[in-house]
Amino acid sequence: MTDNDLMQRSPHLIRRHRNGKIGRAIFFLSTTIGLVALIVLILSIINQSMGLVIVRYTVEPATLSDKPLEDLESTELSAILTQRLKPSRLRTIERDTPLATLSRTQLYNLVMEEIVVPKVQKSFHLDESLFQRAKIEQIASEEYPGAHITFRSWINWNFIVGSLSKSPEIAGIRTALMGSLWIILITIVVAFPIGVGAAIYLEEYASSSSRINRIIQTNIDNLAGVPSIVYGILGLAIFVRSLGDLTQGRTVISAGLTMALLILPILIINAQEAIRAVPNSLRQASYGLGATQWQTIWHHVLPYALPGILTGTILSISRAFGETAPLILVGASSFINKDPSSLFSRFTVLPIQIYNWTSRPQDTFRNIAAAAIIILILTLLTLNAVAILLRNRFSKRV
Amino acid sequence: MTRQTLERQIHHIQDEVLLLGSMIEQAMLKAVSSLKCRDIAEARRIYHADQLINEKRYAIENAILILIATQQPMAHDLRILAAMLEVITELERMGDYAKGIARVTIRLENIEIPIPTQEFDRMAELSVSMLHRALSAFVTENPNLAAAIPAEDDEVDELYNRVYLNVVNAMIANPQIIDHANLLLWVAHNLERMADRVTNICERTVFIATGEVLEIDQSDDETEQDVE
Amino acid sequence: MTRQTLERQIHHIQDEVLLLGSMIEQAMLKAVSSLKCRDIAEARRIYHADQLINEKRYAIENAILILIATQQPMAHDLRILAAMLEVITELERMGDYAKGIARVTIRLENIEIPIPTQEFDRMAELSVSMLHRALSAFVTENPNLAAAIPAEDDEVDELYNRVYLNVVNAMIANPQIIDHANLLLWVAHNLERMADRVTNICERTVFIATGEVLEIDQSDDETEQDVE
Amino acid sequence: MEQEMFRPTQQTQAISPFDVHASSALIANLRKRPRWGERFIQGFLFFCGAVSILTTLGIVFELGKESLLFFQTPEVNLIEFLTGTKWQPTIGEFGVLPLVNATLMTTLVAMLVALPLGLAAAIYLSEYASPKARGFLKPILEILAGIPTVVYGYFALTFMTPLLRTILGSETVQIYNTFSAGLVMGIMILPLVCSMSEDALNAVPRALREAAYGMGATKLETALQVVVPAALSGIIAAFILAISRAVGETMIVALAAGSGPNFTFNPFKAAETMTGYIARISGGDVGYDTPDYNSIFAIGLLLFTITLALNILSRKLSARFREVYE
Amino acid sequence: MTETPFPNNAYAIELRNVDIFYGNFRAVKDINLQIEPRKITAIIGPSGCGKSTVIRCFNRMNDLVPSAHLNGEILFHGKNIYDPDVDPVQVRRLIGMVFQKPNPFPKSIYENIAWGARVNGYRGNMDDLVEQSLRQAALWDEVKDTLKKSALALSGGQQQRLCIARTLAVRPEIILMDEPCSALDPIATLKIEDLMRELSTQYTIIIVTHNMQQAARASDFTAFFTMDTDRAGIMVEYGPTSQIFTRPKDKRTEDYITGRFG
Amino acid sequence: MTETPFPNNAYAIELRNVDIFYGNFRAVKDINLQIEPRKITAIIGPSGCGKSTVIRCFNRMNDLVPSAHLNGEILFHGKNIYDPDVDPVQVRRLIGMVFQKPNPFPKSIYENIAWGARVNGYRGNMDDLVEQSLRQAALWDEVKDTLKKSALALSGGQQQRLCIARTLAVRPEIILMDEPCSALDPIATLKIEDLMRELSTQYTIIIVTHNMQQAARASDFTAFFTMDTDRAGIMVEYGPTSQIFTRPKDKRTEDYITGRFG
Ligand SMILES: Nc1ncnc2c1ncn2[C@@H]1O[C@H](COP(=O)(O)OP(=O)(O)OP(=O)(O)O)[C@@H](O)[C@H]1O
Ligand SMILES: Nc1ncnc2c1ncn2[C@@H]1O[C@H](COP(=O)(O)OP(=O)(O)OP(=O)(O)O)[C@@H](O)[C@H]1O
Ligand SMILES: [Mg+2]
Ligand SMILES: [Mg+2]
Ligand SMILES: O=P([O-])([O-])[O-]
Repeated sequence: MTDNDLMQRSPHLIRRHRNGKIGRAIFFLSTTIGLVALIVLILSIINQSMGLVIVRYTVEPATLSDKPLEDLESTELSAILTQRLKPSRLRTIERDTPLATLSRTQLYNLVMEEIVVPKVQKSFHLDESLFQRAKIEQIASEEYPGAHITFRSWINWNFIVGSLSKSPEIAGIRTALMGSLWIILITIVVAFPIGVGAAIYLEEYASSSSRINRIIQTNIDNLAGVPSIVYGILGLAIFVRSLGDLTQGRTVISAGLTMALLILPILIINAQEAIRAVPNSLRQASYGLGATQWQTIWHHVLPYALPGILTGTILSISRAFGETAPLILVGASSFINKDPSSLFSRFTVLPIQIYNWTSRPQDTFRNIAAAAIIILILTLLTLNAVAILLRNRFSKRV
Repeated sequence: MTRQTLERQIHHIQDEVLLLGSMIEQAMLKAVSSLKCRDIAEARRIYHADQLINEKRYAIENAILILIATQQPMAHDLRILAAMLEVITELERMGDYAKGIARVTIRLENIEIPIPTQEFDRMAELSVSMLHRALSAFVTENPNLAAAIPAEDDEVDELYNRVYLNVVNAMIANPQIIDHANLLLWVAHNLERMADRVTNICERTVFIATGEVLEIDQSDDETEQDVE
Repeated sequence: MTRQTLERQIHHIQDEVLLLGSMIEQAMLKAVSSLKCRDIAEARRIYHADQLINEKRYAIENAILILIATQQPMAHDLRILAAMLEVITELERMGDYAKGIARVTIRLENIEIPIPTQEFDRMAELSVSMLHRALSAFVTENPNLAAAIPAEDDEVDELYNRVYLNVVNAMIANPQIIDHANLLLWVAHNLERMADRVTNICERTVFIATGEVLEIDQSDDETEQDVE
Repeated sequence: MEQEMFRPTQQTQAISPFDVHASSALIANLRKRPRWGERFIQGFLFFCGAVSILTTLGIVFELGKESLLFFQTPEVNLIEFLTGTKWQPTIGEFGVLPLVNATLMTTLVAMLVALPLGLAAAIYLSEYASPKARGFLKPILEILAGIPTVVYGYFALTFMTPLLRTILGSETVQIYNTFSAGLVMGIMILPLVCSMSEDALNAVPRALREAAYGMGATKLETALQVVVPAALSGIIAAFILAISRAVGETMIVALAAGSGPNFTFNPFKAAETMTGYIARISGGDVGYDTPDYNSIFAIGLLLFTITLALNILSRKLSARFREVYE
Repeated sequence: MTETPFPNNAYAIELRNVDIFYGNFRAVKDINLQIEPRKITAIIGPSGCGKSTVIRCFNRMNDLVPSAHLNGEILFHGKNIYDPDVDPVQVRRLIGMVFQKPNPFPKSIYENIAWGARVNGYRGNMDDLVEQSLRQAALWDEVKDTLKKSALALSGGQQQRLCIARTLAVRPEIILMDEPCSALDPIATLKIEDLMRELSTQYTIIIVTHNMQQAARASDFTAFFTMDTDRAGIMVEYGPTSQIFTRPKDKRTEDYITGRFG
Repeated sequence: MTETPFPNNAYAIELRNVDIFYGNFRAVKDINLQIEPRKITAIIGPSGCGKSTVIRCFNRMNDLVPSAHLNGEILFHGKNIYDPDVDPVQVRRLIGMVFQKPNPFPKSIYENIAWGARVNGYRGNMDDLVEQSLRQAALWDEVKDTLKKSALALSGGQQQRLCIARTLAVRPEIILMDEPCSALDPIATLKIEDLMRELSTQYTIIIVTHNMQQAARASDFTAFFTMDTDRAGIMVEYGPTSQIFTRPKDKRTEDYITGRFG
């Protein structure tokens, strides 16, 4: 061996280093593809959630008042309503909620819904709106003479607080959000104690030699992999039909219980993992000092595992929040306009709305589907962010 | 400070070594005085007490081995223990010298013979004093003190030579006492050897402190006149 | 089998001990023969060669300490090493005896005196043979062989007594030679002591094998007549 | 001296009167006392565990019961069900193969996307990416994994399909087609494969990599020849789980693959999968106890069986994988 | 020395014909062992010979392994602690345990010590108890100003002494230690050994160790275990440490002690 | 003894004024160390004094820690291995490493050994190489009939010898070992030490160990490291093992060796 051997790379070594570079490029590319997919997905959704629309009004707003409608006072708006609405329709509205009690925004919405009634003739994606404005104007003038071109963000406050509607222009997702909220609440209340309890049982009490415990464990593991639609079938068969007398069929409670069953295995497994991550030495220390089993669990195991359990719970909840298929089976109605108000209300949820709107052929429904997706994803991101924060705190402590 | 156990045990053994040393000092002083007074009973006691000295020596040796086996002493600790092994061997041998003197006393029972008491006393005194200081230098690990002691051996040698000459002259003058007078030579020899042994202990003390075996120039055998 | 290093090093030290032993055997045989032939030059060589023996002894001792410090020997291994520490001390002392005899030869240069060659030869032969066998018993860890050797000491004691009587008688007959004849008593004494030392080695051999210090009944000092 | 006499055994039994007293108090102290609170808690926790058993029993019982009803319908028999290539309940044709076939096609396409890309990305993340890059990329992939499937369905229908039609021509690619559904499903499953494989790769001890580097291996050699084989069973488990996910996936196919069973091997044509069929039938207004309605239970049972088998297989593999390094 | 809970000549704890099984596998067989009160007894032996198994039976810690069970008797104050009417929770209070890796609770130093005493119904002045336990464990001076800080911030050796202090706070009679120093560096190890020596004036200490030298250094008695042909652990020799390490009686002990094997 | 790649009086490897940093933290400072060829050199010292840091620099293993960098020179055959034109892959082939925990690849015994040789472009008879390496590592007799079995089925000690055999198969000149026995029982440890002694006739061995006794038993030279006031590791003393353990020159060495500290 000479000094040179250290520096001079043999052809063999040069080839090895080159292969290394190629491999690295391939792996990097694959990762990039994943990233690109995510970006494209987000962009394509944003792309469809806003853009130019060609609108035509049943009654031109300009004919209602000199000023733009947005600037009118409540009194002026009520005046327009009382003037222009059919008396029968006015009576119906007055019966529900007297005009006098309504805020300015609500009055404005009423005017828009009942009198102006904008009809979106055609909507365009954001990219088209930005780069092909001329073509759009040409289409508008050729195909929809007299219609207006305006920029519309399908995602707006009215969309969030508005109730469902058959027309995409004025449809909102409040009912769906309320439905989701109800179901999630029921799911947590049912699944969290049972899930954590089962996890404690399996990790702390169950001896792995006992048959029943082994069965429970494998069973939970397998349940976690059962497709969600099968849970839907189960919920349909049990909560909707067999227990129909108690649950009154396709109601919030049926859906909540179904969801609870769905996330239970995930919740248990996450909680088990969190409990398993508690060092055994901690338990031994506690027992070694003459503590009982429950003292050990309550004072040492649970506090230590809690952040992990909460993280797991939040992740399961976010799973439940986005779940669609089982609720189709349990019978989320695609159209109701009454917010759920009790365990036995009929309901819809956000993903179901997205599903329904997407399945419609009209572009405008796809636009509001995109808007709903953005709301959904933002909610989930928030939930996940909380989970990540928790996990970070957790991992710092250890 | 860690290693308390090891330190405690080393101290304990050092104490035992000092104890052994004082047993020997006692034995030697008493042996010489019993010879002087022709106290046969005392001589017998000393003769038998040597057994105790031997036992103590083996007990200490055993304790040192146990300490080496169980405490894994290193470096300085190990040097102390190894030195102690050597020191107790020397001490035991000194015990034998005391026993030898006691035996002479016993064998000289009823035998008229002039004993050079003055020199014997002085020799015993000197070597015991050397031993005493050597052992304190040893346990306090004072190499300077230890290095100063061997020089005193010269006086012991001097005394020995004086006894030797006297006894040989007495023998020449009166050949009948040769057999018994020879015993007195033994006594002187033993006392002189004891001082020699002390110098070994001093050497060891230097060894503990420095880790080097420094052979102090010494006369290694009984006759002091240089051969070369 | 693990601990090859330790075993190799123990064997190495054992070899060194045997080597030291044979140096001493040589020194002793040559010392006696040079006394017989009045070969002063040879005696001088032996006298100075003692320094080599001392050095070898210290080298071995150092090696043993290093082995104890570095290899953490336990139980049997430790007993062997501890025993070797003792054995080399004994051997060094035997070396001193050979040196002592050589010194006598040197001091008897040009001095006419009848030397009891026959007994000396026999004593040297006997003790050297005892030493030789004791050392092989030691390194082969044969307690039976070792236990048999001390009995032979009796013959050496017997010879010593004979020499003693002869020399004392000669001294009585001719008091002028007392000073020099005494030197011959030293020689006999040294030879007899050597045999005693060998019995110590045998004791140690038994210790290694059994872990117990068995004091073989032995005469601990120079004069063989029992005092009690 | 530290030497002590070792006490002979015989002396043990001697206990003085004083100590008999002392130890009897102590023994009383040692005596068991009932802890009812603990008992009750344990009982409740056991119940919690048992809920999962009830769930499974519920699934098996309900699916079995209703399937039985389905198979009792005169038009239906098991052999035909499993071998028939036509599914037209209106004319009494109940052959499940078109549905199965569509499921397999979407799955196949999805796997062709997800497995290689997922594994390669996993290798990149665990072996190449700097801790910083990894800390940034991994959460992004987790976001991808957390997006609800209905969103992917939307994406397939409103983006992927139009894109395919632009590239391949709208004659070849129908508005609803299994290819687009499969492709998007692949993207959806990619993070799962990536994340699970990355976990498996990460579980390979650092020591193993160091061993390889220490022998003069390059990074690629270490990654492909040491780390991946060591994590293989974990990776395979991820793959199988991915397949199971694809088979059970509903919303993407319900939105993008088409409604209406169609026995075709052309991925650009519409075809309905098992899950899609279930979703469509149950979402519609088919009355209870019609053969149509009951058929969703039979298909559900089939789906359940397939995914269960896959899951068990995957779990077996990853259990084996866990044993290797502890 | 404090009050003497043991009559002279009585053992602190005694194993009679103990076999320990994991399922059908007999991990340890036919152990007879008498532990001297207020002495340090070390258990040594090759890996897997059942040392941990045995020491964990002294306070029924093996109850936590579902498959484990035991034949024979373990006498503590003349009572077999494996009798069905004995409460393992009580046993563990009287026979404390310190583990291989320091395992303080993720709480403050103070709480680490107070907790055990509190669950065991201690009603006295907690501050005093904490101080006293920490002093006994030779840790007080190092932590007296940081009692409120997390125990996890301590060094390994300090953590282990904290674990000992925590055990002392529930006033056990016997302290079991399963390789208490195997996670510590040599200096921390020697500190713990010194501490054990201190504690042995008041407590009976049983220590399992992989480290022969540690057993040699730190114990008064040593039990050597090894594996029989059927892989069951057996006790080969038991005696004063000084004898075991210089003159073992059994060839197997000698071979193990000197680093040779079988 | 085989051919001599070193001229007489040359060092196997030499550190000159080496400082090692993790980010801004100087973990080790101003090390000058000459390793004797075909001898066993042990590095000992308290935890955290930088032993692992130093040994991992001998074959640029610390390159894998992004924050690590080094000042000074490490000369190997007169060439500074940290020169920019040196290929770390090449360095690691010539300077092999054995780690704290046995880390065989989860492949067959045969493949474990063959793999390294193969990636390094070995073209000879692989069976011979495997056999030879296993023989050198004193493992052949134990595994010759089970070469196709998984290496993970071996015991800890056997695994560690396999790792050594695997390193030997790529024909290094120097073998680095970072606490190679800390996961092994005493007997397996002694076996590895015997093996190291065998190998030292052909290879230069550098071993980091926490276990002072091991350094004493198994090495020819010992370097004692400790931490300076600024927490940087420094080398206090370096010399023949027999001297370090009987007559250390530095008080700090003496204190460490005898189990007392500062
Ligand atoms: N929980 C368990 N279930 C089944 N077998 C076990 C269990 N714990 C230990 N064993 C077995 O019992 C035997 C003794 O194990 P134990 O842990 O007591 O040995 P040890 O002497 O403490 O070993 P080490 O020195 O490695 O700690 C081993 O064969 C081990 O495999
Ligand atoms: N990757 C790293 N990044 C930052 N600092 C490190 C890293 N590795 C080690 N250190 C620091 O460098 C110093 C030396 O560490 P090193 O692991 O070399 O010590 P060591 O002597 O091997 O200790 P031990 O005996 O515990 O293995 C320590 O202060 C450690 O905290
Ligand atoms: Mg004697
Ligand atoms: Mg290290
Ligand atoms: O005891 P010695 O014969 O050597 O004086």
